[in-house]
Amino acid sequence: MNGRTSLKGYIEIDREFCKGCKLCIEFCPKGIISLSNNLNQKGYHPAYFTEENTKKEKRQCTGCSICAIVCPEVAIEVYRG
Amino acid sequence: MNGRTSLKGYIEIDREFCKGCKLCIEFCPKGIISLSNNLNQKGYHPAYFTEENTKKEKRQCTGCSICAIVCPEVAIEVYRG
Amino acid sequence: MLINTIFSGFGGQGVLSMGYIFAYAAMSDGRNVTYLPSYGAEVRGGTANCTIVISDEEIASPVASSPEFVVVMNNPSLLRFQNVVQSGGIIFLNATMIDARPIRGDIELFEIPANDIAKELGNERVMNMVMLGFFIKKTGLVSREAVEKTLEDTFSPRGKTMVTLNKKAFMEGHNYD
Amino acid sequence: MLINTIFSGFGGQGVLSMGYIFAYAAMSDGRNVTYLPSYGAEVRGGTANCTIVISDEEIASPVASSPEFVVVMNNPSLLRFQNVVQSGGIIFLNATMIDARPIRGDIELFEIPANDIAKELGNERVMNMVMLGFFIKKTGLVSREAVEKTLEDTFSPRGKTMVTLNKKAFMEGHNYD
Amino acid sequence: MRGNHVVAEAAIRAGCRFYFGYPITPQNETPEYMAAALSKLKDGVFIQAESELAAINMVIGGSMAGVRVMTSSSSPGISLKQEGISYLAALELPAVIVNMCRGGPGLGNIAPAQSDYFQATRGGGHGDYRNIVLAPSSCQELAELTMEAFDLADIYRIPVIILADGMLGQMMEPVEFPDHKNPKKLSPKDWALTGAKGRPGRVIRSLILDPVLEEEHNWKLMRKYERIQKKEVRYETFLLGDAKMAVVAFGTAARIAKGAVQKVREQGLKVGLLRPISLWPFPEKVLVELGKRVKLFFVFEMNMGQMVEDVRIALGRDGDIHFYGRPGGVVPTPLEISRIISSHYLRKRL
Amino acid sequence: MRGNHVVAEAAIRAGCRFYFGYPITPQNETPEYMAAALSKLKDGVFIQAESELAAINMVIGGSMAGVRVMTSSSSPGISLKQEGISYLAALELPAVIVNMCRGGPGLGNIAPAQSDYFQATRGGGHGDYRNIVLAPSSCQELAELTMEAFDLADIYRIPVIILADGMLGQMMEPVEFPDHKNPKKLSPKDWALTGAKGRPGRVIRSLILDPVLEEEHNWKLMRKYERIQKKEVRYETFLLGDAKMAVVAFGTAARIAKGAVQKVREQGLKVGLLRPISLWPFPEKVLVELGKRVKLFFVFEMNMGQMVEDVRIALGRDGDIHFYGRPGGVVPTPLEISRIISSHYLRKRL
Amino acid sequence: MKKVFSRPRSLRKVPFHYCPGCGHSIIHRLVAEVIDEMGLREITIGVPPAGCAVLAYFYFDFDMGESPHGRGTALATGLKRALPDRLVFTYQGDGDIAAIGTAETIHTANRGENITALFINNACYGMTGGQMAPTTLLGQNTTTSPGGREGLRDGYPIRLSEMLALTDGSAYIERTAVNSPVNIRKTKKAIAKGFKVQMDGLGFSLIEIVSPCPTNWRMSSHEACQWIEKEIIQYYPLGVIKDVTKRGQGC
Amino acid sequence: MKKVFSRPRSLRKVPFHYCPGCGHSIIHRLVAEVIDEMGLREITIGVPPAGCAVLAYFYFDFDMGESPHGRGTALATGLKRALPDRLVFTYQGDGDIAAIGTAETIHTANRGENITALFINNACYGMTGGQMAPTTLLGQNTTTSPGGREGLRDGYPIRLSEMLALTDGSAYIERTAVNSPVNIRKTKKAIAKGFKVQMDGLGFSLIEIVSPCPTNWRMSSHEACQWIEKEIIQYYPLGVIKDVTKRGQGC
Ligand SMILES: Cc1ncc(C[n+]2csc(CCOP(=O)(O)OP(=O)(O)O)c2C)c(N)n1
Ligand SMILES: Cc1ncc(C[n+]2csc(CCOP(=O)(O)OP(=O)(O)O)c2C)c(N)n1
Ligand code: SF4
Ligand code: SF4
Ligand code: SF4
Ligand code: SF4
Ligand code: SF4
Ligand code: SF4
Ligand SMILES: [Mg+2]
Ligand SMILES: [Mg+2]
Repeated sequence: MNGRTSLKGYIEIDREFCKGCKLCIEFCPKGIISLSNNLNQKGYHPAYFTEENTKKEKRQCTGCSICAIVCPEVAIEVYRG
Repeated sequence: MNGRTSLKGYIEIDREFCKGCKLCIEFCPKGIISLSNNLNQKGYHPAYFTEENTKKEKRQCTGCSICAIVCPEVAIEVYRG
Repeated sequence: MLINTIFSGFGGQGVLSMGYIFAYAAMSDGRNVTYLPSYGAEVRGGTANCTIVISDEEIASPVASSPEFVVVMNNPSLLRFQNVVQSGGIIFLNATMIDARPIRGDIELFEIPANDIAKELGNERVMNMVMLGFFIKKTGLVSREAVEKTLEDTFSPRGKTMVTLNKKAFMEGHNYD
Repeated sequence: MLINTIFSGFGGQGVLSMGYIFAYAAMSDGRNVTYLPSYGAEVRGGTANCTIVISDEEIASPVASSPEFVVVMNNPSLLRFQNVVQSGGIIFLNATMIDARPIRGDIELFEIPANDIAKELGNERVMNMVMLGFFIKKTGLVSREAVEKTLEDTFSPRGKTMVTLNKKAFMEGHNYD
Repeated sequence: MRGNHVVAEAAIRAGCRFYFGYPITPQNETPEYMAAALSKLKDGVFIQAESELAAINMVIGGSMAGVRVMTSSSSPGISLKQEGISYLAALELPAVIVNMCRGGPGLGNIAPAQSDYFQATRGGGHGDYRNIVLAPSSCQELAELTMEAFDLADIYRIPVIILADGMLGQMMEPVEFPDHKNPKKLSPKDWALTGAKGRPGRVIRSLILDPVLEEEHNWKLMRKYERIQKKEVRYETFLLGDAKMAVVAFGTAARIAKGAVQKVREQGLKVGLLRPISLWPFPEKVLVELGKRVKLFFVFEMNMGQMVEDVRIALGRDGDIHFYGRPGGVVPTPLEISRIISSHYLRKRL
Repeated sequence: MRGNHVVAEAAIRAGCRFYFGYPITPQNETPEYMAAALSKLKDGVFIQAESELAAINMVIGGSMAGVRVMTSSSSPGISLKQEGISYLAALELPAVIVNMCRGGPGLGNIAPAQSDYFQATRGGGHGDYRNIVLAPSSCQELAELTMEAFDLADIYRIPVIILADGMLGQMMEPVEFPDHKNPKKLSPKDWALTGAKGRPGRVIRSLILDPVLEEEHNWKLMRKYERIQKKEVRYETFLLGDAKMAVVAFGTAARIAKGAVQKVREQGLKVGLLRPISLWPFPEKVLVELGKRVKLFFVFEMNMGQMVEDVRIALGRDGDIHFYGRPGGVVPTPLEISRIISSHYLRKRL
Repeated sequence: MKKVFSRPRSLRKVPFHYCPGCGHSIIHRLVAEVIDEMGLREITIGVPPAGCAVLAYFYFDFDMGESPHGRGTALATGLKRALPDRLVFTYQGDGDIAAIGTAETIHTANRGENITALFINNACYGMTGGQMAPTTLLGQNTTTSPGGREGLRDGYPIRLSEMLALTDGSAYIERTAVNSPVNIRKTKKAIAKGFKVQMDGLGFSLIEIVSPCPTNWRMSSHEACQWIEKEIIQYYPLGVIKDVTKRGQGC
Repeated sequence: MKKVFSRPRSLRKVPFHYCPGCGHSIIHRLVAEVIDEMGLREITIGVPPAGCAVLAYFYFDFDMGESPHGRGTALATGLKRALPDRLVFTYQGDGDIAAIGTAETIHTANRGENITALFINNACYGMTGGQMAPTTLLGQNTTTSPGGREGLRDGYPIRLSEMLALTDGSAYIERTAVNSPVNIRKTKKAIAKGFKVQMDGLGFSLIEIVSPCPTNWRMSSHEACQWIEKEIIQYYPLGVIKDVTKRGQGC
């Protein structure tokens, strides 16, 4: 991931599909996903994409899809471009 | 069997237990068991011990028990002495 | 007319095929027939038997209460079936294998040394066909031709010599007196 | 006197243990009690509920036709159970998780932000005990002491802090107004 | 042709190309015939499964795929298939299951018996369900009913059990196979799993977690069962016209009973025979009608009394019902049965 | 205590130290309790078998060795045990089998149901045999009947089935365990396999090749069954004294029915309840007696109509019998049942 | 920007009933992806088990036929023999395939039935509440192995895949896991390979997938993934166990 | 002269019902001899199968309890757990132990149940009339593998003993035959070793014994013995497959 220029990407998390398992958070190499304080309709604290806040720290999303690969709920869509 | 002096032995075949499978006949190293021409009560031709007839040919029973070991009907008793 | 016959003997004596060929021949003679073998585990080493019912009408039960004819190939069969033959019925007895004789006075007895005759033909196994020939001749239940045709159908898959041997055995029994 | 109560919510909200502790406390108060949980596969991710019947006489059926009290911890539970409460009955509602309110006019409503209170205690999970405290206070069905005793028995295998935390949550609910 | 061969040949003529089974006496000739015959057909599949359990589940799979499929066994093996049969019923899958019943319980013996009547008609598996149960009493009927079984199974999407016994399986009689034409009622199997080509995925399942929906499924099955009860009752009557006493028996027992009825008729006794051919649906109405004319009933079974319960339900407590049972593989002769019939008849002074 | 735990605790108190089972909802708390409790006892053995089939055969083995042994399961798992149960019956081996019945057929669901009545009382396995079938309707009774089941099993050398359902298994009620004393009737198990010390080898077998002997074995079982039918009938009556209408129900349904009867009594209707506790032997005579006084019967089951057949057999065709069934795991409330009862009652103008 | 990751066509857009962090959901997605990528949706028939994945037919948008507990491979045998040109796969838990279904699994492999079995090893009975499974590790606590599994009391963790490799009918057997992005990718490749082996008519294929059950292991999702790495994989090493398409492989 | 060979005490003096030349009878005698020589008659409980040997209880003079077809090892598990100090053995045909009973056999071995299984491999279903068994050789003609067994149609000859060796609970597994005096002697030794392993509490032991079935093979007794040597043993090599009492052995 380090050797080459990271492409810019972003992800969308379906708040209602997410069950707050935190796997995306644990595995995202950029550490840019967090758990929400609010509950969704099913009673889980869903994950959300925090890139807006972390851009300055050079922790940009690369669109590597790791979060989506580990997400059990298929709650994440990844965009790269 | 050849290297040492063979002990003298004999066998008794239970005519009514025998089913005429001929295994004793096939496996007896001395070739001294034969099939009877008569039927037993179960309708089989039983095997019988022929040593009396074959003594002269030096095909004496050694009491090796091979016939008894292969006999499926436990129809053979072996004596050695 | 409804005729019950039981064939019985050791598992190895071919009593089931004896009955089968008889039944089959009767069928090709255009009769109603049921063939009911004893079967399964008890066969192994034990005795086997089969019941054949022949009739010109529909056959109610394939089980024979009191058969007209009983064919016995060995001692145990004689013991078991001599008392069920119906009064006036006939027992066919394999004299080579059976020393005893039935004690009832109200039945007829026909005997034949089936094993011996078969041995003379070179194969003790065909004793069943010897007995069948004898049985057919004495009872006249089916035509000789029907049996011979059946023997051909049954044994031709196993080769020409088998057909000839079995036919010969059948005729030996047929001609025995 | 026969009182039916249903506790209901998400699988993870501890509604079964809420009901269990209530039932157990009632037993130690010397009452006849039946506790009937919903169970099994539907629990996984779905909603759970349990029915508690309390009576001074023998209890005929553990199934509540029309409960006097219903405790709802989430939206789906409110939808499912608001119509079964008996006329004049009471709904206890977890205000943190439920936006809607019952539409019937013939029942009473008590609400408490159970999650919020639990979060303040440092562990959202004890929202069930908050609700239980609230429920016991309002209904007076069993004594506070009996519940506290039960909490001690139930949680002491899991350590002192668990006992304290759950008792505290219970008292928070009890004192809420 | 031997009964067990008749079953196999009839199945093939009815278009069955898939046989899954496990050996057990006294029905081994059926799988053996199938093994030989199906291996010669291009589209034929015979599998000797590793067990009866595997066999019945292969049947489920084959049936899901929409093909005609069968299995056969005898009592202990049929017990092992009970879970699978309950699934077939729940999943509404057509299948033909042959039970050449033998003496039991336990390992018992291989002699002919009728002691699996309850298991077949009441559902030995779990849950409320029924199978169509057909009980032939001759090789000819074995042929006809086997062929019909496949049609009934498909029409109603239901498992059909051929309940016979070792005697029928082993005995030989001349048989004429009727031509088999698919009945018109047969609709295409648009429920089968064949791949979701051009349509959404299709599901065959019996798990219905919501009790309300599961209950609806049960009632749906029940409505089907009621339809079958109305339309598919089969039975034979013999000399019942002027009868003062009726014998009720099925399968092999009925055959023996027929011989016995003939015998007592010769003695001038007015006795007839009712032979249920479909054990489920049971010919209850026929019995009710008969009960209005005939007061003395004699039920003969080769078991300790199973079908007699259905006769009791049909006739009520006041029907004068006598039962004679011979369990364990004993096959009485027509003569024995005729003696018992006439003694009942005479004692009643009919 | 939860019903499933009650069963386990009661078994241990009755001296059972051997449990063989396989998980299935809604009875998992029984094996789980057993696993924990038996691993603490020096002579306790708990095995989670690889399947229900293995479990029931371990039960056969344990029972042959002369120890008290049990298994538990729910509907589909019980179907898989049918072969083994037929063997237990044939081999005359004592064992206790618990069925926490669920909605079926097929996979169905895990909600409480009573649709395994036929399977339990008619023998879902092959051959002519019966099990003692006990149907508790409260946790207290679950405790008592489980303990009694072990005694009955030993006294009669017969498998005893506890037929309950998911509701009883899951619900919690206060329970007092009675002291368990071995009944005096218990004779030593001189038939068990323990090694042929100082005696010839002993054989436990059900293979009886000779039909005549197998028939004798069947009749021997039958005589035992008749003894049980005479001595071991159990039932409860509730407000039947002056009743003009009788409700018949067992297990959980009876409990609901009791609530319903109380409700209609409040309305002044003279309705009582008969609750069969032993489903086999069925309290047939009690019903016959009752039929002389009461003309209107209402049978309520959580299935599509199974016990009602036994009621029909007992009362005959002319008994005015109404059936109400709720299959698939639906548990109606006492209120619903009371409405149906009163509508029948009023329509009849009792 | 281009969407580079989204829900596969064969997976319906409904939320799973599985617990948070459950491996079943991940495996479901992989199966759907493979089927879509290989263009097999219209000829696929899946056989779900009794087990947590019993509701798999709600998620997959292709034909599915329910199996009694443990009998998936027998049922699939019936299906495949009737429709030899379809893709038939079973989806089975470890209790399903390696306890109650042992005989069916072994004999289906031994017959070389041309189907693919997905064997989800989560070291417990998930659906029924966390009882011991044949794959439960020694010392692992479950509700029916109190104090931890003991070999002589409760049996040892079974090596079903290795046993199946001994049958002459099995063509391809691999063990993978879904506890990390890398392993998830390998699992997907293995599933694709299994399906390919089947479409090529080579015989029985099976992929054993070690999968987290955070609920019954009483761990967080991430701890469960780590526990797989540290414990399960030590006893059940990942990799190809048999592959008849490669020389020298297999036994 | 001294009697050097006679009927063992534990074998009743009744004629066997087996066919002439059947291996079951030989194995029966060996079992009785071993039990007598080890002095175990009074603590032995045998479990006969459904199969030709179903009547074994008529021949052995010690306690015997009948098993439903294939469930011998499960039944023996119940017996042994209840009576841990008895010698418990099962006697099972190849159909019994390796087809219908596969699951029970494997899991009993896997639990390390301290019993001994005697597995009589006669390459067919003897009792039911010669159908294909899991051990039937490829090309072998039986009534249900017409034209000879074909692997992909009928399954391959199964290697149950080798599979069982993969379980951690199995202690001793050997394959022998009774087709010659030498092999018969070895079989006896193997049975004795199996019983010893059990009495020493080491776990599950199994002896697979290749045994002639002249009837269903349609051969003379002697031809059957030769066919074992020439055909069966080639596919199923004789020898110790696992022995935990020896270092380096087993897998
Ligand atoms: C015959 C039968 N026995 C038992 C059950 C109950 N049951 C359902 S799933 C299951 C096992 C689940 O474990 P596993 O196969 O490992 O799947 P998981 O849930 O862990 O994915 C059991 C025992 C059943 N449905 N049918
Ligand atoms: C549940 C069940 N299925 C089938 C049978 C019929 N049956 C009895 S023995 C046997 C197999 C015999 O073969 P094997 O185990 O190899 O023993 P052998 O006779 O060859 O020694 C079968 C299928 C049965 N008794 N029970
Ligand atoms: S795509 Fe990669 S970098 Fe972007 S959020 Fe997901 S894991 Fe993190
Ligand atoms: S991995 Fe998926 S389910 Fe888990 S927290 Fe992230 S988005 Fe939510
Ligand atoms: S003891 Fe030896 S030599 Fe004597 S007859 Fe027997 S086999 Fe032959
Ligand atoms: S081996 Fe035994 S049975 Fe065979 S022929 Fe010789 S004595 Fe007779
Ligand atoms: S119990 Fe385990 S396997 Fe089942 S859904 Fe939950 S995490 Fe997944
Ligand atoms: S059929 Fe085979 S195994 Fe059975 S007794 Fe005869 S020779 Fe022995
Ligand atoms: Mg699992
Ligand atoms: Mg064999």
